Amino acid sequence: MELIFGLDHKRPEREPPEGIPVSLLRQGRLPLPNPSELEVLRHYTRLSQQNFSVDTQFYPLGSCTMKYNPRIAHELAVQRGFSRLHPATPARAQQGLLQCLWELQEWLTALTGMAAASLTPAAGAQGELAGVAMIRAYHRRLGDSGRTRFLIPQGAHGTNPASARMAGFDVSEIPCGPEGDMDLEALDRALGPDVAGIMLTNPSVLGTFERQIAEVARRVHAAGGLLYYDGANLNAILGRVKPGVMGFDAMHLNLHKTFATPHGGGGPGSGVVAVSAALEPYLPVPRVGRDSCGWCWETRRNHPDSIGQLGGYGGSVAVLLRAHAYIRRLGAKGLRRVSAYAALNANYLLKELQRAGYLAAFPQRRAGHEFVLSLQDLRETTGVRALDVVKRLLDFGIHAPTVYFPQLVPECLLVEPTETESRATLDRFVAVMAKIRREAMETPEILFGAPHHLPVKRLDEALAARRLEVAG
Amino acid sequence: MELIFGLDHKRPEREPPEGIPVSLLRQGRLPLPNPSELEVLRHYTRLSQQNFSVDTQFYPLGSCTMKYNPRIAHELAVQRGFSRLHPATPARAQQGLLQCLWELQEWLTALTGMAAASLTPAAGAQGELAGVAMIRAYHRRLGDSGRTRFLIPQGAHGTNPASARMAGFDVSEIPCGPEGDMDLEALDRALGPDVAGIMLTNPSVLGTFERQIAEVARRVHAAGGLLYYDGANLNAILGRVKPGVMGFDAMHLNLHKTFATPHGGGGPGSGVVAVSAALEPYLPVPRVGRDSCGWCWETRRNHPDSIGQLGGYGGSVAVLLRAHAYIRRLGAKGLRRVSAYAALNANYLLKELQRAGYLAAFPQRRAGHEFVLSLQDLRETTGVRALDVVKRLLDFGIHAPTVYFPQLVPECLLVEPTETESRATLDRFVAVMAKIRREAMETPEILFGAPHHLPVKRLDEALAARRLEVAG
Amino acid sequence: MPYIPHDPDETAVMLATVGLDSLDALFDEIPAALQCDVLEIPDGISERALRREMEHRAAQQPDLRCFAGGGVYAHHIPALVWEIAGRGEFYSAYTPYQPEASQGTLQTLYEFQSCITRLTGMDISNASLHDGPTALAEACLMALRLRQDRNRAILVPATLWPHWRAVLETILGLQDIQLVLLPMDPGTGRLILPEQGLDEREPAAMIIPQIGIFGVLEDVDTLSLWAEQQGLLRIAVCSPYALAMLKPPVEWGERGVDIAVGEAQPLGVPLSGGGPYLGFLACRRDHVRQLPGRLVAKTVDREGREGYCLTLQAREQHIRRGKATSNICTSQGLLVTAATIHMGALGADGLQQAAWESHRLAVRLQSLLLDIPGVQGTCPGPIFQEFAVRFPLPARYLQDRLLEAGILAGIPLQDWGMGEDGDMLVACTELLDDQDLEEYAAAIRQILQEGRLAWN
Amino acid sequence: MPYIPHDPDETAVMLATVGLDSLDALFDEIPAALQCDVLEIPDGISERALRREMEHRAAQQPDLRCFAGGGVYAHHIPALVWEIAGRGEFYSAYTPYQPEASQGTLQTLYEFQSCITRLTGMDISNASLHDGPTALAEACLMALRLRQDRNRAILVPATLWPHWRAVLETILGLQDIQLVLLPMDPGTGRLILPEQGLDEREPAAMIIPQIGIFGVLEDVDTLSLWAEQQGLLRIAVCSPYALAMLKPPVEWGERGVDIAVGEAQPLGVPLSGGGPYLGFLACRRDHVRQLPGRLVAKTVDREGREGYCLTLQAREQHIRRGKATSNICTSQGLLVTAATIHMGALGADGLQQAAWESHRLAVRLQSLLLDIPGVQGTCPGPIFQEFAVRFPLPARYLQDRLLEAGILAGIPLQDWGMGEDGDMLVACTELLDDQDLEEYAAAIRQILQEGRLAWN
Ligand SMILES: Cc1ncc(COP(=O)(O)O)c(C=O)c1O
Ligand SMILES: Cc1ncc(COP(=O)(O)O)c(C=O)c1O
Repeated sequence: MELIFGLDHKRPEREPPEGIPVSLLRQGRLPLPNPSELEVLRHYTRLSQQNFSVDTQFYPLGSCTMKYNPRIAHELAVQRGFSRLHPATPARAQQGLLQCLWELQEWLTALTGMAAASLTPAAGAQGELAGVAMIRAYHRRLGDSGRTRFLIPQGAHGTNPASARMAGFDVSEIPCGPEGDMDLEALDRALGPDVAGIMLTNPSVLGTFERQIAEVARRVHAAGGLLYYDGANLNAILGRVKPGVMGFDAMHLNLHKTFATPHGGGGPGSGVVAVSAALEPYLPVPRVGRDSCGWCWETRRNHPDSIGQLGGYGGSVAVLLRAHAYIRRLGAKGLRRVSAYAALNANYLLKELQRAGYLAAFPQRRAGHEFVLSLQDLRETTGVRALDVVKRLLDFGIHAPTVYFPQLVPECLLVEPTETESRATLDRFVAVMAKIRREAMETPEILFGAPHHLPVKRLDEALAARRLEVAG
Repeated sequence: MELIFGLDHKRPEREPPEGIPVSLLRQGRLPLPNPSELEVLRHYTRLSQQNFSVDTQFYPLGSCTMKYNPRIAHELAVQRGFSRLHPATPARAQQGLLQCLWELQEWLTALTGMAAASLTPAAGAQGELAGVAMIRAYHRRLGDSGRTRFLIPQGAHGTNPASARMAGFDVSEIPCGPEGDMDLEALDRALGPDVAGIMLTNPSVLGTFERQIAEVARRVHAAGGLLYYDGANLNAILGRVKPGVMGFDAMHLNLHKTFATPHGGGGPGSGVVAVSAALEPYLPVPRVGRDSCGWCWETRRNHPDSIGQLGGYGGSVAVLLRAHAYIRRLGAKGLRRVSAYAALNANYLLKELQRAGYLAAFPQRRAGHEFVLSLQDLRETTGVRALDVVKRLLDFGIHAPTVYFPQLVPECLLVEPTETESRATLDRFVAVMAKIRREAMETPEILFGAPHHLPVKRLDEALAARRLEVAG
Repeated sequence: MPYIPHDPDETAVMLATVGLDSLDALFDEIPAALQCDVLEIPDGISERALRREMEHRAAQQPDLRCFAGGGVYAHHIPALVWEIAGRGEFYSAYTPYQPEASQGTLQTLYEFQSCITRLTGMDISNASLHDGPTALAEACLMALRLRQDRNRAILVPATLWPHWRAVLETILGLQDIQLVLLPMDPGTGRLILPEQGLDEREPAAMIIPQIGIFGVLEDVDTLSLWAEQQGLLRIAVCSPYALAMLKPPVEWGERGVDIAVGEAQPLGVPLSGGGPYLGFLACRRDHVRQLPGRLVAKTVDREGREGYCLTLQAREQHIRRGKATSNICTSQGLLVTAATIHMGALGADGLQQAAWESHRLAVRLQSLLLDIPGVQGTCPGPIFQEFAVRFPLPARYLQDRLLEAGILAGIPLQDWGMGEDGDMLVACTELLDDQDLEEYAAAIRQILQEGRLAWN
Repeated sequence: MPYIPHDPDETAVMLATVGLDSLDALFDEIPAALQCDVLEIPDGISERALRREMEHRAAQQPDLRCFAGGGVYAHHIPALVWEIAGRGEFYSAYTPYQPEASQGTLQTLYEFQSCITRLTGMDISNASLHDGPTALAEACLMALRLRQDRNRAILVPATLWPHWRAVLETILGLQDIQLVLLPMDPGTGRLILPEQGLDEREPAAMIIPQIGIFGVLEDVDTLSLWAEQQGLLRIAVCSPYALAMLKPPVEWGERGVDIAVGEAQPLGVPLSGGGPYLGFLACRRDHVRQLPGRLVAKTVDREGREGYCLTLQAREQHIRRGKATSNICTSQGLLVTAATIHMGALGADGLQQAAWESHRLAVRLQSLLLDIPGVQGTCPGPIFQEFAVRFPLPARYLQDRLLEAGILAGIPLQDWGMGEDGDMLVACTELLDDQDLEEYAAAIRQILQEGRLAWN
């Protein structure tokens, strides 16, 4: 489609403002367009129609929890009484908001089995950064600045090593065994006085629950390290297993995966962090507290050992409000239903896809809320790659599962149906996948050429990087 | 697409309520579906994507004024303080609303050059009914119950005769001359002691201004009749010509055409009526008034001669609020700009389409806000009908102009671009129309088979009426 | 920002194409004497100033817990209803005269028609009329067209809402149609049937409200049977939430009714101070050619694919003109869309849950109020979600006083010129909770107490 | 209604397929000792009860006229911005990793990048970072990667907002990067450059805010030139509305800056009590491989049609993992969409109109306040939309008192641990009008009057 810049009507020029030296002013016209309101509305409405989205398509994108985010949470979070609030407003004029945030802080602390939480991180990755930073601060406070290494399981999400590096750590990977559990011997070999801690998700990025988690915790703790829980997969165990009980010392929650904030084409999110009592003093500020006058923002003045501020203000407030509304709506029982049906849908879908001929990466394991398939067999017999299969799925109005992640399974698909999809939708997905499998055998060209029915055909990503036309 | 009824999950049964005899209760299950929220959201979101709309397409639909309706008017009209108000709320708890409605009543009265207005009619047709009913009441009050006939110009909108009939009148049509003005001799022949009045739009449904309107008014008045103005075309003369000054005694305004309420796929609308001083006592109730305590709803108690109530309450309040916001936003100058650019776009487009080979029905006339083309020539040379041309337009993402109305021009298109379309959009329309004209000459099959690129191909409307499957 | 895109250069080029040199010249065919300015309208303001002004106006209406009904009710509207109905593709489309470009609206209307037939049990529903009262007026006109052998008269029950009756008087009055009143027993709030059947005037139809003006459920079977015996067409008046619990009109009497109408506002349409709302009208299949309003049918395209289009347009004014079944053109499209989504969003279960809860609350409030010394019931019959109660102080006064407690107490029957000074019509919906009821009762108790003190 | 569709029958069939007989059995691989309930979370409530509760909470924040800024501002947001950004297709899409199914989001992001390059004059912009302060932190890390020949140190001006500096301390502190403070002249509110150039520590870059903490416009050319002479990379900090009026960073000094960052919240993102907001980061073309965050590029499909996709993903964590240019993954997609629509909706002209009006109001309010006996200016320099003023009473006290007049008076500088007791940072936007300014000044006058009376 034409760019918005093509919609440009001339408007009269403006006199330069008085009192500002010319040398500080912009010269010439501001090179933004001047469309009419209808032109803008049409342009972006039409653009929106070119997207896949949960509201229009099944979106079994592993590791992303693309579920239905109740619209009521949105409606309530954007109420004027919240949305027009400047962060510098005195606490007494924002008690309603602060009460919500405080309750959320309490609820998330309870839900994770931790001692305290801070709402400030803007997304999962920032939560991870906060987490490893707290672990760093903890060790330093103990006078131990030799712990410069963080462990992560092989195939962990990219943010894990990136966050550890950003907090100044080196990273070592621990392999897993054939059933997806961690190789404990490798862990033992890796542990040592230079290890600050380990970052894990559970269920892991393989979709399987790390059954030895208590033992892992014991060994890491014994070696003086701490455990960080990457909460991206929390939907799988919501209301059933608390990371604190598993032995984790710090964690983040991706509210935009588990708690009713939509992904919005890539954010905004919220990566609330929760920690054990030992790490509590280091939580990022501001935090929501209570004093004699009601609820308030607590700053570094209240928490001198805090790792500090990660963003300008107290976090993704509008996202936090959605999470608050969602938890309030569901209650403890409703949250347990989320994980139950997330697991049911995943395990049912896995069984049906296996029946359709697809190979599970971990066939002997129960799926968590998601599971990994390997299309290595297809590739070998037909030359069709995982990417071809998922591009073909788009033609049937189904979004692609995550491909080539986790990286340790060749030609993999990571499939996460979520609890809000109906059996009928899953069955349709299976039927389409079966059809694509037949196509792969009989007419692989169809797959190589896919997608066929979208606004554009397969895009040349290499050319994009070569030409690097990134502004118009 | 599958119907919503296919999305049905079982829910537990409910105990019958106590205290109501079984004979009054529903037996068996309520045959509505039980979808999940996501299923509902997806279903109707996808359905919405199958529509053309002003927000997505150019919609040059004559007589309908499919212009951009500023979203701010919507946002403000649906505010909680308005939307949750029960109509039985005492006046003192709805002063903000009543003030808006009162101002609107005043502004519309001023804009139309009338003496008073009532906001109650739900749409243009109901406004017409109110109008002719008031004229009926007026004559009866004068003791004259012999006036049983209403005049309308040939080709008038269908609601005009239907409303007159619904108010108990017979209808006679007056032909127009070759330039679109009324045939005054025919008018004289039709006038007589049995004529209650005449209903006119101006510009007429031909898109041309009735230049003899003052003379028409003189003659009708001289014959004891009154003049009713159908306000559907008000956009053409907004802020420039007042129907009251033209000599009209009563009129309606289609707020959903001229004043920022969208058509919503066929309503809701508002057909506010405005009248001269002589008809004021007969206005439908309730009306908005002022008393010592502020603004209030006035009923038949205040207006004993009123024709009565046309609907349950005071009118399409949410629509009225949009109109209020729109007028307040534009002001008198802005309203004049509306008619200026509506006329500019129409006249420009007419010229360009003529250049592309299309024949104007009234080439010697200035277009109002819309104009009539006749495709009779195309039909004769190629067999292509107006319907084929507009179906083909759909393929290019342009909505069909009104076809076969006004009925007195053979194979006609009634084209109304409105003021909110840019020159670029008009030029694109002309280019597409030129292309279609070439197709009509060279490959008429393409037109007979159109549309080709929509969710469905041309639908069999005859079959629909024969089978009459109207519920599922 | 601007609503009109043209800049001065574009305007100049376009004017040149037209062969003119000013915008005003576009109006050169209009006699100068007819042209003028509108000086009475204030200058325009910016969008931001407008927002501020209108937010201020909106804030003047206090947030009230709503116990008022009378045909329109404050039911819960799920967030997604207007989220979707407000989408540009629904919001800014025209009546679907071009079906290929309007399948979204058409299928939605078809689903609405289907929902209404499922709620009422009738064969066919149109795609909305302006509101409940006009739907009833249209139903009466329809009945008269169907029974041209009968007198131009309709039996109108005294238990019909007075504002509905007022609309009948206006619309039917224009054609000098007679409204024959069926009386009500003030002790029961129900209709009294004439002992001997009808007199010689032989009306065409009888209106049968499922719920009477005092909230009492009518004995619809008896009424329908009687009307059948008199050879009258039966026009049912129903409310959608009540239909989730009560017997559908297709089952009334021996043969069911001929036409069922009602106000569909409770289905997802905000109260908005009185409108816009939407009426529904459903009928037997053999009456369809006299149906007013739009009708959508399923059909196929030239490749056999299913699709939807408007049908039987020959009934409508744009084809049949003066002989149309109604003058209606623009009806309530977007509200139909909202109502359809609303029914989908609630589902059968949600609709019934809301109906059951509204009923429970109304019964409970009735008993809470009747426990207050000096408060009396009016009629003993079973109710759905609304009931009349007689207070020892004027209902208008109480309504006014309860505003201070953030409560809209109901509709004083005297507002309709009915009942006694103290009579109030009180409704409950699932938006209320038990605490609201208790606060209502407590407020009344308190005011009556004060009153007693003042009088002693 | 329910969010989870399954009914009991469906659940049973699906469990049977999996070979289990209860939902809990799905968790049988998880050691029992690890499983528990969450008893601390209250029972769920209905959507309608939730709405009521949350509306009550929202209503506790009074509606205030906002004179607070400090980097985030209450500008007017046209109604259509969130109307469109809130559409399901934008709202519920994921990061556009599958470009063919995400052209809507991708083109919008591309347009955002284009708008930012047009506002700043820089070559390349990413598609958002979490907020302004983190964008600045990322810019510093980027500069250090670009200048590995230099010390791991950054020159940080004392005129930078303290909360921005706090974020630098947290994030850069983790890698033991040194923040070298450039002092401010408290009399002018502007930076003081070291007379002799830099000492031996040789930082990699210098941060140059276009507007200082007291609202005073910096002499960006002088600062940039000096930094060029020192061989420092230049990181500009800009605000989008200011850029509509002021010189874009590409023109600062002789060679323009290397990186420009800022907080884009004013572009259509509600204040929402502190977030979510969005940072922007733009740079020179030759620095692109060190750019953090997502980047969209134009490309073609296999038929040569234009389209958009994410590009240079090898910079990002999901490919480069520990060696990525940043750990950022989820960024601010929907806010980018809103900001892009916002810029479109206002257009160049609307943006400038708002900037001009904000400036006019700020200058006027400054002079209204300085006319009040006892009120002093802090710095004399030219301002854009914000200025600091010194009241003879504590700013916190005045802020509190002005709440009663429905005014959020500004930010007491002591909240940031800066300035004196009476210092307040006051901002204006086009949402305010002259009457608001007069009421602000009148309220201050009144309180000071009272104060004087009380002290006499
Ligand atoms: C397993 C895992 N960890 C961490 C993250 C990073 O979270 P965010 O995108 O919120 O920064 C993701 C996001 O996809 C994830 O899937
Ligand atoms: C000329 C004319 N008159 C009357 C009407 C009827 O108005 P409404 O649809 O609001 O009832 C219309 C509607 O299209 C019209 O175009």
